[in-house]
Amino acid sequence: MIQRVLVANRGEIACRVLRACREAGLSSVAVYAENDRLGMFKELADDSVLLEGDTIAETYLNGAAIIEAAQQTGADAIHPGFGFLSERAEFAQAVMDAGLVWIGPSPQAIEQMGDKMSARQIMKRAGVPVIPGVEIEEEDETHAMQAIRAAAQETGYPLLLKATAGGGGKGMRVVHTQDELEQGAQAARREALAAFGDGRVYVEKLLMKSKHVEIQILADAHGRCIHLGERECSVQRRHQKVFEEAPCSSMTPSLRERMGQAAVAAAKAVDYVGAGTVEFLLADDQSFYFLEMNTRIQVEHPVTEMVTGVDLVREQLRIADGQPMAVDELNIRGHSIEVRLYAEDATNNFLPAIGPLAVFRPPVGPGIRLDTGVREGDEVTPHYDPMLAKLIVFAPTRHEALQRMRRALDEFVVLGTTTNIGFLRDLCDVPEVISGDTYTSMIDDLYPDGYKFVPKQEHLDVALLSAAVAETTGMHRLRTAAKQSSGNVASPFQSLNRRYP
Amino acid sequence: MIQRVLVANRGEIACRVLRACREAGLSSVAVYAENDRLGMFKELADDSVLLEGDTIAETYLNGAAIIEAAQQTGADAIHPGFGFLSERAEFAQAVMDAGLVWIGPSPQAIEQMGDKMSARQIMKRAGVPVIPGVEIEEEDETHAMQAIRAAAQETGYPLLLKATAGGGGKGMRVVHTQDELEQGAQAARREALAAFGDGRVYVEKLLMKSKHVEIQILADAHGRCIHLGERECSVQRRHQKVFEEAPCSSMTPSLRERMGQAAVAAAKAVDYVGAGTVEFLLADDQSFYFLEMNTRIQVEHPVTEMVTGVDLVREQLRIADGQPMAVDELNIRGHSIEVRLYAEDATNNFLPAIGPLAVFRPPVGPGIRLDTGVREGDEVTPHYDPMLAKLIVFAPTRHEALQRMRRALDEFVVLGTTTNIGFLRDLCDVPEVISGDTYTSMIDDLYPDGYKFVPKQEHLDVALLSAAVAETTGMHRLRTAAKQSSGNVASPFQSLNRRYP
Amino acid sequence: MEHEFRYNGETYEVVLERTPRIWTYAQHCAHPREDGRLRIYFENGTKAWAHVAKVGDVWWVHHCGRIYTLERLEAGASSNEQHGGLVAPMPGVVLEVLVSAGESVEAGQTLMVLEAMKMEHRIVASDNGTVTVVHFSAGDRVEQGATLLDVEDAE
Amino acid sequence: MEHEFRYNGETYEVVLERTPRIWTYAQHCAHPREDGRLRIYFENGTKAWAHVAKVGDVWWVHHCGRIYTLERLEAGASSNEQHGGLVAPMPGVVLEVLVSAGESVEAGQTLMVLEAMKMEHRIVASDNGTVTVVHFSAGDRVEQGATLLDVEDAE
Repeated sequence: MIQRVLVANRGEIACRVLRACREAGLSSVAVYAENDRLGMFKELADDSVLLEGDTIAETYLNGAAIIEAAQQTGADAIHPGFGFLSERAEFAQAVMDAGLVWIGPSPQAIEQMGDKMSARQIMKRAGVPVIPGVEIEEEDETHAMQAIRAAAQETGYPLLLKATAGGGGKGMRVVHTQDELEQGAQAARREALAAFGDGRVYVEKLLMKSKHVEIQILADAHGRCIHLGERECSVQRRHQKVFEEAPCSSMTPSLRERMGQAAVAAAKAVDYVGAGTVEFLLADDQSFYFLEMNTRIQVEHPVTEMVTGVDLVREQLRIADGQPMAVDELNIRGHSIEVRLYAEDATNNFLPAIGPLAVFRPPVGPGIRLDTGVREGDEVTPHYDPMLAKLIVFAPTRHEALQRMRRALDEFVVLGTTTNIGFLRDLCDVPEVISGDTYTSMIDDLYPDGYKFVPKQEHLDVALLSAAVAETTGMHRLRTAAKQSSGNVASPFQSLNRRYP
Repeated sequence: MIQRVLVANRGEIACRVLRACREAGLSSVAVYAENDRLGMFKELADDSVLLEGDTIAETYLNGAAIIEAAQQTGADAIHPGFGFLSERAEFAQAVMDAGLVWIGPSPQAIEQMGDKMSARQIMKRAGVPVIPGVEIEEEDETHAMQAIRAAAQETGYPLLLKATAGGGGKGMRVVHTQDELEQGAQAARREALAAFGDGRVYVEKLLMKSKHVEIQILADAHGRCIHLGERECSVQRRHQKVFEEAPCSSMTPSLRERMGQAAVAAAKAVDYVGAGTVEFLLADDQSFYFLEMNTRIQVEHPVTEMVTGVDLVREQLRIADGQPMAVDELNIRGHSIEVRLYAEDATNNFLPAIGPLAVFRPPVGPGIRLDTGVREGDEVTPHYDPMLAKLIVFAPTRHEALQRMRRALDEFVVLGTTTNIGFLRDLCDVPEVISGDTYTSMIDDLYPDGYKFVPKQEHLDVALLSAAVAETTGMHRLRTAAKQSSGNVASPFQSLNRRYP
Repeated sequence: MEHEFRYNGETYEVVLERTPRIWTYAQHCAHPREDGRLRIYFENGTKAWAHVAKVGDVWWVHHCGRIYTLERLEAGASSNEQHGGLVAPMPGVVLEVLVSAGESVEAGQTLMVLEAMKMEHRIVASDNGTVTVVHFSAGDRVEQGATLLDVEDAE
Repeated sequence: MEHEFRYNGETYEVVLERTPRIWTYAQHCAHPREDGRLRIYFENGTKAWAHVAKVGDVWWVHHCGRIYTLERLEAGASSNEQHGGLVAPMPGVVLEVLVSAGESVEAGQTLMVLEAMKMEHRIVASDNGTVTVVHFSAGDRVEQGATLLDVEDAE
C-alpha cells in the first residue's frame, strides 16, 4: 500500500498531484530547486527536500537525487507529473530498482512509445493507422540531408520535419515549398540535437486543416483498459496547445468509438498500465492517424475530468497502488474548455515574459476551475516553462462554455507580467473557434504577420486616465510592487521561431 | 426577449445571478442598501441603484422602489434570488403589472404554496402524501392554546409547532413532552407574529430520525415539467441547513422516481413555471411526506448543478424568457456536498458573529466551488443573514467528496470574524455523516449540551507561539486590520433558541 | 520576549526563545513570513503553517484547520477583564430586563434578553455579584459596545 | 495635474481635471479606491473598472479585459528613450553577433541572436544608426538589464 508520495515536479501539476494525495489520505513530499523555495507547491507537501544546483539537470532532471530524497523522507512512491522525468524510461526503472512504486506505466512501455519510430512500427502492427512518412536514420549531416531531400520528393509538400526523439514542438518544422527545405531541415536537426542529443528527424506528409484529437486512456493492473473519450487540442501556437476542449465539436459517437478502440489497442500493444494519451490527427474525411502516445498525465487532462466526472490523478494513485480503477461506464456530459495562461507577449511572436505578479486575481464562479502553481506576489522567472495557470470552464453546452470562458477571461486580472490573456480572449471571438472548425495551423493562418492588439481609443484613454489618477493619488503606495522590471515596454526583443530545450 | 435583468437581492446569490446574466449576454442592474455600497455584487452589475433607507423594509423588501429602479435603468426583468421578496406573490404581481418579466413562478403558484395550509390541501388533492397534523386556525391567544393542547393529544409527542405563514425555521418549536407544550406554543406564536404578522401555527407529528430530502424541479412555459433528482439536507442546526448533498446516500432509483413524480405532480397542481423545490421528510421505511414547496431558487441549488451538469440559474433566465428549457435526459453522476459558511460561534449555540474579514482565503483546486458575496477586507455586519459563503465540492463518489471537503475546510482561512468552519470540519468526521445515516435532529443529538471545541494542547501551544512571534516581529503592521472588534473573546452573549425575522 | 494572552477565559504566559531567524516555545519552532503566515516546525520534525492577523488587541491564528483568538494582555497590566460592565457585542434591541439595580446575581444568571441579528440572545452574569446600574430598558435600541449593565463582583 | 506616459512607442500627455472626489480626462471620469482599483464612469453613463499596479516606472492597467503598460515619463525630462543602449530584458546566452563596432545599421536589422527561456530571440535596431560598442561575443552569458550593444542614432 502506498503511504507517502514524492512528487518529482513543480508548479501547477505538482500542486494538482499533492492535493490529490492529501485527499487520498496519503502524505507527500515535494522536491524543489533553490529558485522555487517560495513556490506554492512546496507548501502543499507534508515535507520537502531541496535539490541543490543551478540547472534543471542538477535539480528536476536529477533522478538520483530525487530517489535519494524519497528514501530520506520515507516516501514509497514517486509521481513524475508531466515534462521533466515523466517520460524517461531509465528513471522509471531506477525508481522501481530502488524499491519504490513508480506512478506511471512500465519503463518498457515508456521506451516503446518514446521513440517515434518504434511507436510507429508497433502501431502499424496493432492495426492503428499512421501518417505516411519516411524515417531518416542517417546521422551524418550530408547523408541525412540527402535522405531528407529524397523523402520530401516522396511525401510532397507541405511536409513536416519532426525530431525522432522529440516532443513539445521542439525540433519541429513545417516546410511549405522546396525552397524552404534546406534551411528548415538544418534548423530541425540542430534543435533536435540540442534538445535531445539526437539529431535524427522524420519527414511526414502534412495534413492540411486537420484537427489534433487525442484519446485519454486508463489501464489498471487487473486487465481493464478503457478510453475516456477525446480532447480536441487543435488550437496551437508554435506547435504548443493553448486552447483545448472536450468533447471535440465534430465528434460523432461512432467515430469516438473507433478512435477510442484504436487508442485502447495502442495501449494494449505495449501492455500499458496507468493513465496515458494517444494523440491522433483527424482529417476532414474522419480518417485519423496515430501521432504519438504520451505515457503520463497531460497538461489538458482537466477537460476530460470535467466532462467525465473522473478524477484522473486519483485513478493514477489507485492504479499504481495495484487497485482496480474506480471508473464506471463512460458517461460524457456537457462541455469543457481549457486555455493555457502563459507569461508571454502574444503581440511579439509569443516571446516569454518575466516579472512580478503584482496583481493575480483569477475569475471565480460556478463552472470555473483554475489549476495554478502561482499566486499574487510571486515572481515569474526565466528558469522554467512560462505557463502560469490553466483556466478551465464547464457548461452544459459548447456555446455556454465559450460564453463562460469569455466572462472568465475578462475578469482575470494579472498585472506586472505580460500574459496571453488578451490573445486568448480574442480567440474566443474567432469565427472558427465559435463554430468549432478549428485546425492545427489555424493561428498561423489567422495571424500571418503575427497577432496584434490595437486598443480602442476610448479604452486607451481610460487606461491613461487611470494611470494618471493612480500616480497623482499615490496608489502605488498601496501595493508593495516587486523589484523593478522592464516589462515588455518598448522591448528590443523579437523572438525567432526556434526553441531550445 | 429579456435584455436587462435587475437582481433584487444581495450577497452571494446576487453574485451568482449577475454572473449568469453576464454569461447569457444580458446586461444587469443591482440594487443595494447604503450599507452594501462596497458589496461585491454591486460591482458585478452593469448598473446599480441605491435603495434609500435604514431598514430592510425600506430597501430589499421595498418592492415599489425596486420596480422603480428597474424602470429607471431600463431593466425588463427582475430576478428575486431567494429570501427577501422572492416568495411574495404581491410583489411578483406588481412586477408583472409594471410590464416587467418576473423570473419566477406565477403569483398564484407562489400564493398557493406560500400558505402551508393551502399547500397541504392542494397536495392532498394531487395525491402527494402529507404528514398527519392539525391546523390551528384560532388567532386569539386563549382559544389557540386550547386548540393546540387538543391537537397535541391527537398527534402525540414529540411534535412540531410551525408558523403557518413561516419558513426558514422561524416560529418553529420541537416539543418533546406535555410539560414543554405551553411555553413552546407561546414562543412559536410570538415569533410567528413578529416574523410574519400572523400568529397561526400548525401542530404536526414529529417523525424521528427522518431525513430531509427535497426534489429540484424545472418547468417551462411549453408544458415540460421535470425533476432533477434530490438533495439531502438533513444536517441542520436550529432548523437551518448547514450540510447538503446530492444524491441522498440512501436513495434508490425507484424511490427517486417515486419522489420525483410526486414533486412533478405537486408542481403541476399549481401550474408551476420556473425552478422550484419540493421538500419532503423521508422516513426510515422509505415513506415520504410533503413538507413545503419553495417557489424560488434555493441556497443549496449548486449540489444539483454539480451532479446533473445543469445550470439552474441559466435555465431560470431561459424559462422566464419564454424559451423551452435546455435540459436533456436526467443524468446524475458523482457526488456533491455543500456546506454553509456562517459568521457564527458554533461553540455558543451558533450565535451570529460580526467583524472584519481581515483574512479570507478560500481553498482552491479541482472539484471545489465557492459561491460567495464577500472577499478579504469586507466587514461582516449584523444587518443581514450571517451566511458568508457556500463551499461546494464534487467528486466521483461520496467517500471522495467527503475527503475533498475535509481538505477544503482545512485550507479555508478566515481571520477577524468567527465562523463555523471548525464545526463543519468536525461534522465531516461524525460517524453518521461518514456512513450517510444523517437525520434532521442529528446535531441536537450529537451535542445535547451544545457543540464544544477543545483544542489539542500542542496546537494551542503553536497558536500561542505564533501570536507571540507575530506580536514581537510586528506582523500586524503587514495587514491593515479593520476597525477594532471584540470578536468572540470572552463574550457575555449566549443566544437563545428563538429567531426573529 | 514575554507575552501574555487570554484564550477562552484562561491566561497564558509565553516566553519566546530565539535563534537568528527561528523562534521557539514549548518545543515548537516558528519562522515568520512576510505574507502573514508562519512556518511551524514541530518537535517531531513535521511542519505546518499558521496564519495570523491582529484585530484590535486580539491575534487571530489559523492552524491545522482551527482558529484561536488570543487576546493580548499588556505586560504588567492587571487582568483587565471588565467584569464590571457587560457590553453588547453587536447592535440590537433590548427585549427584556430581568434584574434591577441592587439585586444580587449568580454566575450564569440571565440578566437581560436582546434581539440582534434576527435572534434572541441573553446576557448572562459571568460571576457572582451585585447589579449596580441597568443602562437600558425593554424596547431600547443599543449600539455595538454599549455597556448594558454594571455588575460589581462579589469578593 | 499633468502626466506623460509612453505606450507602444507613442508618448501621451494627460491633463487631469478634478472635482473633490472624481477625476476627469477625455470626457471619462475615474474615482480611485483603496484596493488598487478605480471606478470608471464613461461619458455615455456606463460604468466599468480599472485595476492598476505600478512596477518600476510602469503603470499596469487592466480595463475591459485588456492590459495597458504605461511607462511614466518624468515631467520635464527629455524623451529618455535610451536608443543608445540595447539591453537584455531577461538573462540568456549570446548565440550570434551579426554586427561589429562602426557598422551602420538600419531600423529593424538584426544585431544579435540570444537564447533565453529556451528560445532564440533576436535583438533588432529600433532606429537607423551606427553601432559604437558591442559588449558581448557569442557564447557569453548575459544578465537581465545588461547593455548588449551601443548604437548611436542617425540624425
